[in-house]
Amino acid sequence: MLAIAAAITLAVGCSQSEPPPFRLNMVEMVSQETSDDYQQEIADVLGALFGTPDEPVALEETGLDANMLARSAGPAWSDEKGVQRGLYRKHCVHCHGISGDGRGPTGRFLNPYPRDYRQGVFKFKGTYTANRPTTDDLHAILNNGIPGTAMPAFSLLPNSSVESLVEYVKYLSMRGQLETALISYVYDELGEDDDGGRIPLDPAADPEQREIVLELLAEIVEDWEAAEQRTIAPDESQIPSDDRTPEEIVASVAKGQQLYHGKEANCYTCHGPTALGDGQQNEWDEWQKVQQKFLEETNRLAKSIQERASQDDQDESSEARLEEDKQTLAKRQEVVDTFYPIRHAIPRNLRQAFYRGGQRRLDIFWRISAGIAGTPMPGSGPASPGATANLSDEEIWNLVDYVMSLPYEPPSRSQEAIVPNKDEIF
Amino acid sequence: MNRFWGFLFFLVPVGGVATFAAAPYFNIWLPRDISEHGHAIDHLFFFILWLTGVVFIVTELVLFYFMWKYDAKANKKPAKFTHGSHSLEVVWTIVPAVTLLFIAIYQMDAWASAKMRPPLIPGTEEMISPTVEVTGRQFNWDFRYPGPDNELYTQDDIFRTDGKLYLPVGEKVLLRITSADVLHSFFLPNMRIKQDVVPGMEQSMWFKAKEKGGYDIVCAELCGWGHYKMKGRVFFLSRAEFDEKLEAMRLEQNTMRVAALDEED
Amino acid sequence: MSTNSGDHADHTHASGFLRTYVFSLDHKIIGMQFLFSTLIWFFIGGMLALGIRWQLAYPWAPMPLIGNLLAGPEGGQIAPENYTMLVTMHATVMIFFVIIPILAGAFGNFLIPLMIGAEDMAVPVLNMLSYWFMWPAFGIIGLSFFVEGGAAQGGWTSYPPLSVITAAAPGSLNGQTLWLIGVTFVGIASMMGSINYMTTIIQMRAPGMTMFRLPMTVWAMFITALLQAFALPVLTAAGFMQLGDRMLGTGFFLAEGATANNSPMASGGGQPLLWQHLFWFYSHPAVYIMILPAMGMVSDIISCFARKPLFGYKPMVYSISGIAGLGFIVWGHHMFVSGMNPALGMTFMVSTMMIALPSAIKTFNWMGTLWGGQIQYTTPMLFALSFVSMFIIGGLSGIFMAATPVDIFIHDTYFIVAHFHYVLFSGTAMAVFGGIYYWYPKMFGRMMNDSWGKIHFTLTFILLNCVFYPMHILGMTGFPRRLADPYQYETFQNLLPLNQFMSLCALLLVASQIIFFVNFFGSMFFGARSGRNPWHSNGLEWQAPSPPGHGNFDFQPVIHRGPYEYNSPEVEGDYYPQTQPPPEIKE
Amino acid sequence: MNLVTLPTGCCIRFAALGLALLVVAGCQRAEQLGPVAEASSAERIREAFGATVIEGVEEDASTETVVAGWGSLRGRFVFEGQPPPAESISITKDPEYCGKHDLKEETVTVSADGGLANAFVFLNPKRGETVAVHPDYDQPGIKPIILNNQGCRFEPHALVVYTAQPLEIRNSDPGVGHNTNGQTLGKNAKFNDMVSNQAPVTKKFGKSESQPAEIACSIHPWMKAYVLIRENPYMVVSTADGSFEIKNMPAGEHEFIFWHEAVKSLRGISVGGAETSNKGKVKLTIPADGELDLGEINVPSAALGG
Repeated sequence: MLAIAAAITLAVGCSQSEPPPFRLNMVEMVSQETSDDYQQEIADVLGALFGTPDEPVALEETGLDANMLARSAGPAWSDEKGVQRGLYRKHCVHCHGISGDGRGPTGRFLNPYPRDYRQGVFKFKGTYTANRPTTDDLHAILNNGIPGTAMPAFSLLPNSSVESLVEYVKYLSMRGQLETALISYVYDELGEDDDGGRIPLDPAADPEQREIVLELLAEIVEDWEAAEQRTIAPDESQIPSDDRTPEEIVASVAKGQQLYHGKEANCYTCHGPTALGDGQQNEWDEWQKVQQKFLEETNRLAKSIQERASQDDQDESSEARLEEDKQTLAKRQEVVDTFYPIRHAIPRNLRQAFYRGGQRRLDIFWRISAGIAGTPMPGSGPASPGATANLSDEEIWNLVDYVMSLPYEPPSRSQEAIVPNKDEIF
Repeated sequence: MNRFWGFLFFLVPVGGVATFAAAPYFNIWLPRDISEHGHAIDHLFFFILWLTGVVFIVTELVLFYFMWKYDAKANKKPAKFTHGSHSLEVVWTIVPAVTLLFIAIYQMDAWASAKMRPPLIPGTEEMISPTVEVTGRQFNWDFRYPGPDNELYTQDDIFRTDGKLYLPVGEKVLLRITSADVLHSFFLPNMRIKQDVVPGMEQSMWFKAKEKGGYDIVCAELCGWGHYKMKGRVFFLSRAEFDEKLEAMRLEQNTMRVAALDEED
Repeated sequence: MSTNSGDHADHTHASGFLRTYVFSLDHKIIGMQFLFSTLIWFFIGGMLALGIRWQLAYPWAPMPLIGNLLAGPEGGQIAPENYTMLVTMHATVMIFFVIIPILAGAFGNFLIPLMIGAEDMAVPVLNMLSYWFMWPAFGIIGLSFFVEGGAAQGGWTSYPPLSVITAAAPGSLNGQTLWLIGVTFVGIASMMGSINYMTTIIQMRAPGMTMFRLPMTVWAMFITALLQAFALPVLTAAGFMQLGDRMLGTGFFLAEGATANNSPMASGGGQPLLWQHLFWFYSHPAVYIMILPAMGMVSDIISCFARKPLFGYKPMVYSISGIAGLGFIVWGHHMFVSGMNPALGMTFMVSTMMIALPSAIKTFNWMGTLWGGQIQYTTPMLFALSFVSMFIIGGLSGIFMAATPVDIFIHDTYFIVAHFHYVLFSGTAMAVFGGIYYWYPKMFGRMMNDSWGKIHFTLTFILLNCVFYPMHILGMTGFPRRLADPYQYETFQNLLPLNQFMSLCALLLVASQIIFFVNFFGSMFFGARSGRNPWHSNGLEWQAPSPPGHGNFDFQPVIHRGPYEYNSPEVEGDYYPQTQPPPEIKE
Repeated sequence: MNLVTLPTGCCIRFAALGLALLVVAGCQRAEQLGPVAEASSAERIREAFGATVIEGVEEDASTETVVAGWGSLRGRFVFEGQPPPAESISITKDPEYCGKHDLKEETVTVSADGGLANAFVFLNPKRGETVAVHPDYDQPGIKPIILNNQGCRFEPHALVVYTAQPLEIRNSDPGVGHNTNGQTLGKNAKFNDMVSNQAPVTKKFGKSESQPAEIACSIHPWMKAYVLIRENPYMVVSTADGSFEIKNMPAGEHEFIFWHEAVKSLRGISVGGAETSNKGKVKLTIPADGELDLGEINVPSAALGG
């Protein structure tokens, strides 16, 4: 009878699990003091423009392919008219999370953490720092995985599936970007009107808001479309020829070594004189930096609240403000509690034979030329077409030669890597 | 109810045999063997399968017969009062002992050739140089080809992380296998070959494929949450195609022009 | 019954409720405490198994039952790390919290003194501790589900480096530490038990109870105790070494520079295979710890209900001892493809083939016992017979694994899963059911309902074969174990329907155990009262009152013969209790 | 009989407990911050969007406003209370060079007579509304704003960039590598460039940032600068003595934002009689051909989170 009772309770209690919703970007929301009403309204607008994890919407403004999204979205293994759906929830969701915020159940235990798509910033791409990745860039990541991380290769999936997933990643990025844009739009231009009333974010009612929202969206989409033309093409004239004599190569490597330790390229400051990645290590990448700043501000607020509370000479205005701040603090604390341990960005150990962003010489060139978006790694090439460059293509190719020779010069085989953020890994 | 139990137990040999008889028709059977040594293993498998199968059927039938015959409800003969038979004990100790010993010895050659006789350079005592180094990591199989100089751990090595392994068909290949983090197990069902990879241990495995085509690479040792993600595929190509592929991969790794990307896949 | 306990309660004074029933020194109470605890864990373990079957039948579909505990926040899918947790904890719970304690703890405790005519265990306090040392283990393992990262996920074998490098798997973060501590407690508990059993069996036999008049159950318990006493220290030591590697930065099981998930590199200097050797040096004997007592109990039941002496009593004893001896030199057959020197593989193959022999002998002897008997199909008998029938399958499938070249292919596939489930569930668990039905009257003075018992048996017998038998052919396809989503591989995609069928049967199998639970608890209150000896069995325990009071016997038992003299020509009537004096002595 | 009651009882209790555990754990919903889109309202909004057609991003040219005249805005920030002591920074990189210039924490910089430096004041026109720009600002060949890596700090610490002006990033620390990391930019293109002594990097921006963005140097993590990029020139950073002046603004009522890096928007400080909103906003009227002098603007330490 015991077991029967149990079975019934369980069955009734939890058999119906409603489809998972998109999570909001609470860090942005709270740091931009978005009120609960606005949060709800933003959620609704996003719901209108992008739908839900189960029924994604592909507005033609976004230029996303509805069928591809349909294939990626939805519950895993769900099948609609003979078409496999739910690819994302079958292959990706455990780490990258339902909203693409890198907060899937497994994500917290990975080092590095899974990518948060919502800023539209991706590290390994062939375009300039400020640009989005091209479809091919994302495709390449899915095909080759990211060695040195928990990201496996998906090259064995049918090409169509990989394409659908790429499309879905873009979809999640755009959604996240629009969310951020809406938040700052609300902060900058809505809020109380002159006589203290609240201006709701309701595009349905207000054609002007519709206009604006579509503009924000259009800017985001434009970036993504522009990226396809922003791939960095090395200068033909300076590309080393394929049939170089060993002497030439050695010379180039030597040049690269000089640059590596020199003040122009400055590689050694972070990757260390030994190239084991043991140089500058107390910076954060942008994803962690946002949280780090949020954390610091929260602590500062807490501190000042303490101090002010301790003072007894309080006029009612400062009293009121203290109360206000206390509520803000409570909100911020809630968000802080959801953080994973914040980790420093660790420069790559260059003496391992594999490279996270791809094994091709071109990949290394891109990393050095454009830097790695979202990380402390600066670009040494032009920051945009025709802009001034810190290093010439030729110099960058020398660096490429040097970097690719590093794993094979002693003491590389004993890949004695220093991991400084010991205390940060769990 | 009478003698129902005997018949219930009769279902065991019937069902057991039926399952194995039916399985091939649902294509639930040993995967197609494309390796040179595989048939030896399959042969041994089926040898044991038949042997144990016979023992299984006989014993289960005997059990059924006894249960049916000596059912107290039906069998009015008083029970025999016996403490056993020495000669019988001797028989059913010696016979299985000999059989088992025979099986053991019968296996040894196949085992030795699979695990103890690496392909050697003719006339020497040293192994042939490895065709590829396989590295298991959480959660992917990474492959490293020696490149033109046919020597691993030099700068012209070709490093692939896309989980696709290319090997020449019809010749003995030597794989150096290792792990970057935890235990994995490099398992090629169609090659009848499996070897755990242990971090810090240099291990090799070798085989010869008889047929071209693509086959699964499976990880057969629990390696963490993503164990199931460690899917790879091995493609056996003719020597010519293989060299071509190697060259293509080398060129891709040396890509320096964006234009070159468009030709790729 | 506490009335007649007065004159015998010389070493266990029935003083107060707590003293009598909770911190009791009475081996029967302790035995039943073991029984109840293990039955609860049996239920939990079954739930975990259902979780596994769910994922295998409907990969990534929202998990309805155990739900978000195992399923991530993303729509109730079982997160992959939680699948490995399910696999690990199902095995851990079933092995360390169910099978080992229910055999040695529950039946060993309850039966040994009764069967050898002792008033209690040699060291009752130690006996009580052996139970209460299980509780820290219960608590810790239960807790480990709720720590950050969840319970252990390294498989019940918890191979390093996965289990040692804390960053390697979520479960290695905290769960693994708790797992090791928990298992250590289990080890201490069974160590206490085994010492007690050996002492008791050697020292406290009733007059006339020579070693070769002991029932097979007692022999099995004796050998089991020996195995535990010799094997456990190794596991405990290994466990502490792994704890050291995890917490103190030692490097027994880590190669130099070992790292995973970009964790700091280990100073290393150790060898992951060392753990496997140490672990299996315990765990292979442990496999016999998990089956020998069952064999013993089955021998008793079969002989009783075939109304016929056990065929080849001494060969049985010798073969058990043989298993005990050989059991220590076959551990390597778990490591054929582990990277261990292949030459070792050969020797281990031979010794492994040889250890199949004693099991064969026992099977044949059980057959011989049935031959020409008067078989009564009571529920315990049916379970005992099914043990024989299923053990044949489990034993034979073992030969495949023992053959090294074949093992290359089927190692770590579902073939091995089929094998040990046939030995442990279809084997041991069925014997345990049989044992419960058989000795229940002795435990509670009431009979369990026989027709419900038979329904329970029929369902279990059919369903378990539907669940476990197909695993053999799954194994033949190379279907690997512990894979959260095997259907990623095209090769295995056609196995989905079969797996769904198996999962369905697994669900029904678990459900049909409800009948047993109801019958078990219901009969305590509503079962027909049983006399001292409802089965007309010879065993000494059946001469004691049911349930026996403190000190067990209300007379001083004197033993005249072995326990299997059924249908002896010396007496009319088909049984001949061990205590009944021979006729000539009577006049 | 009672031999069995207890074990039975406790057994049932254990089982119940175990089940309760499962049920509780099983049914717990994953807790989640923030609201979830409501299907109905989402649907409503989507239909509304279906009705509109998008006109791309180009600003619809708004009607040219006739300027009633030009006025200016001046004032001085005064820090009220005990200014925090300027803590010196621990040099983790290039100590041999950076160590020489004993570097101080610059978040709250107060002059001897209490002037608060590095506070931003800028005009915040409504979306779409274009502000008339006084000819003085748009002379051809307008010279670039300099952001200099000097003595392991950014010089200046806070600056304003009118989109008509290029921003030139220099590195005048001989033999010290600096990179300039502008990845917190919102509307404009993020950048992160190596800056060597020889080759200054020049940036041109097109859009208004809604508030000053932080510029960092990854190599020397203590290095911070705050740059405000706007499409109109009416913005200023208070000087070392806390004073500021914006010249040649179109007369009339405008919305201004008061901002300081310590707390972002300066809320609840009284400016020319009015009080800044919690977004640091206040409306001020610029007199034609005159100036609006806000006098001393008191910034209590509390307003700077002190």
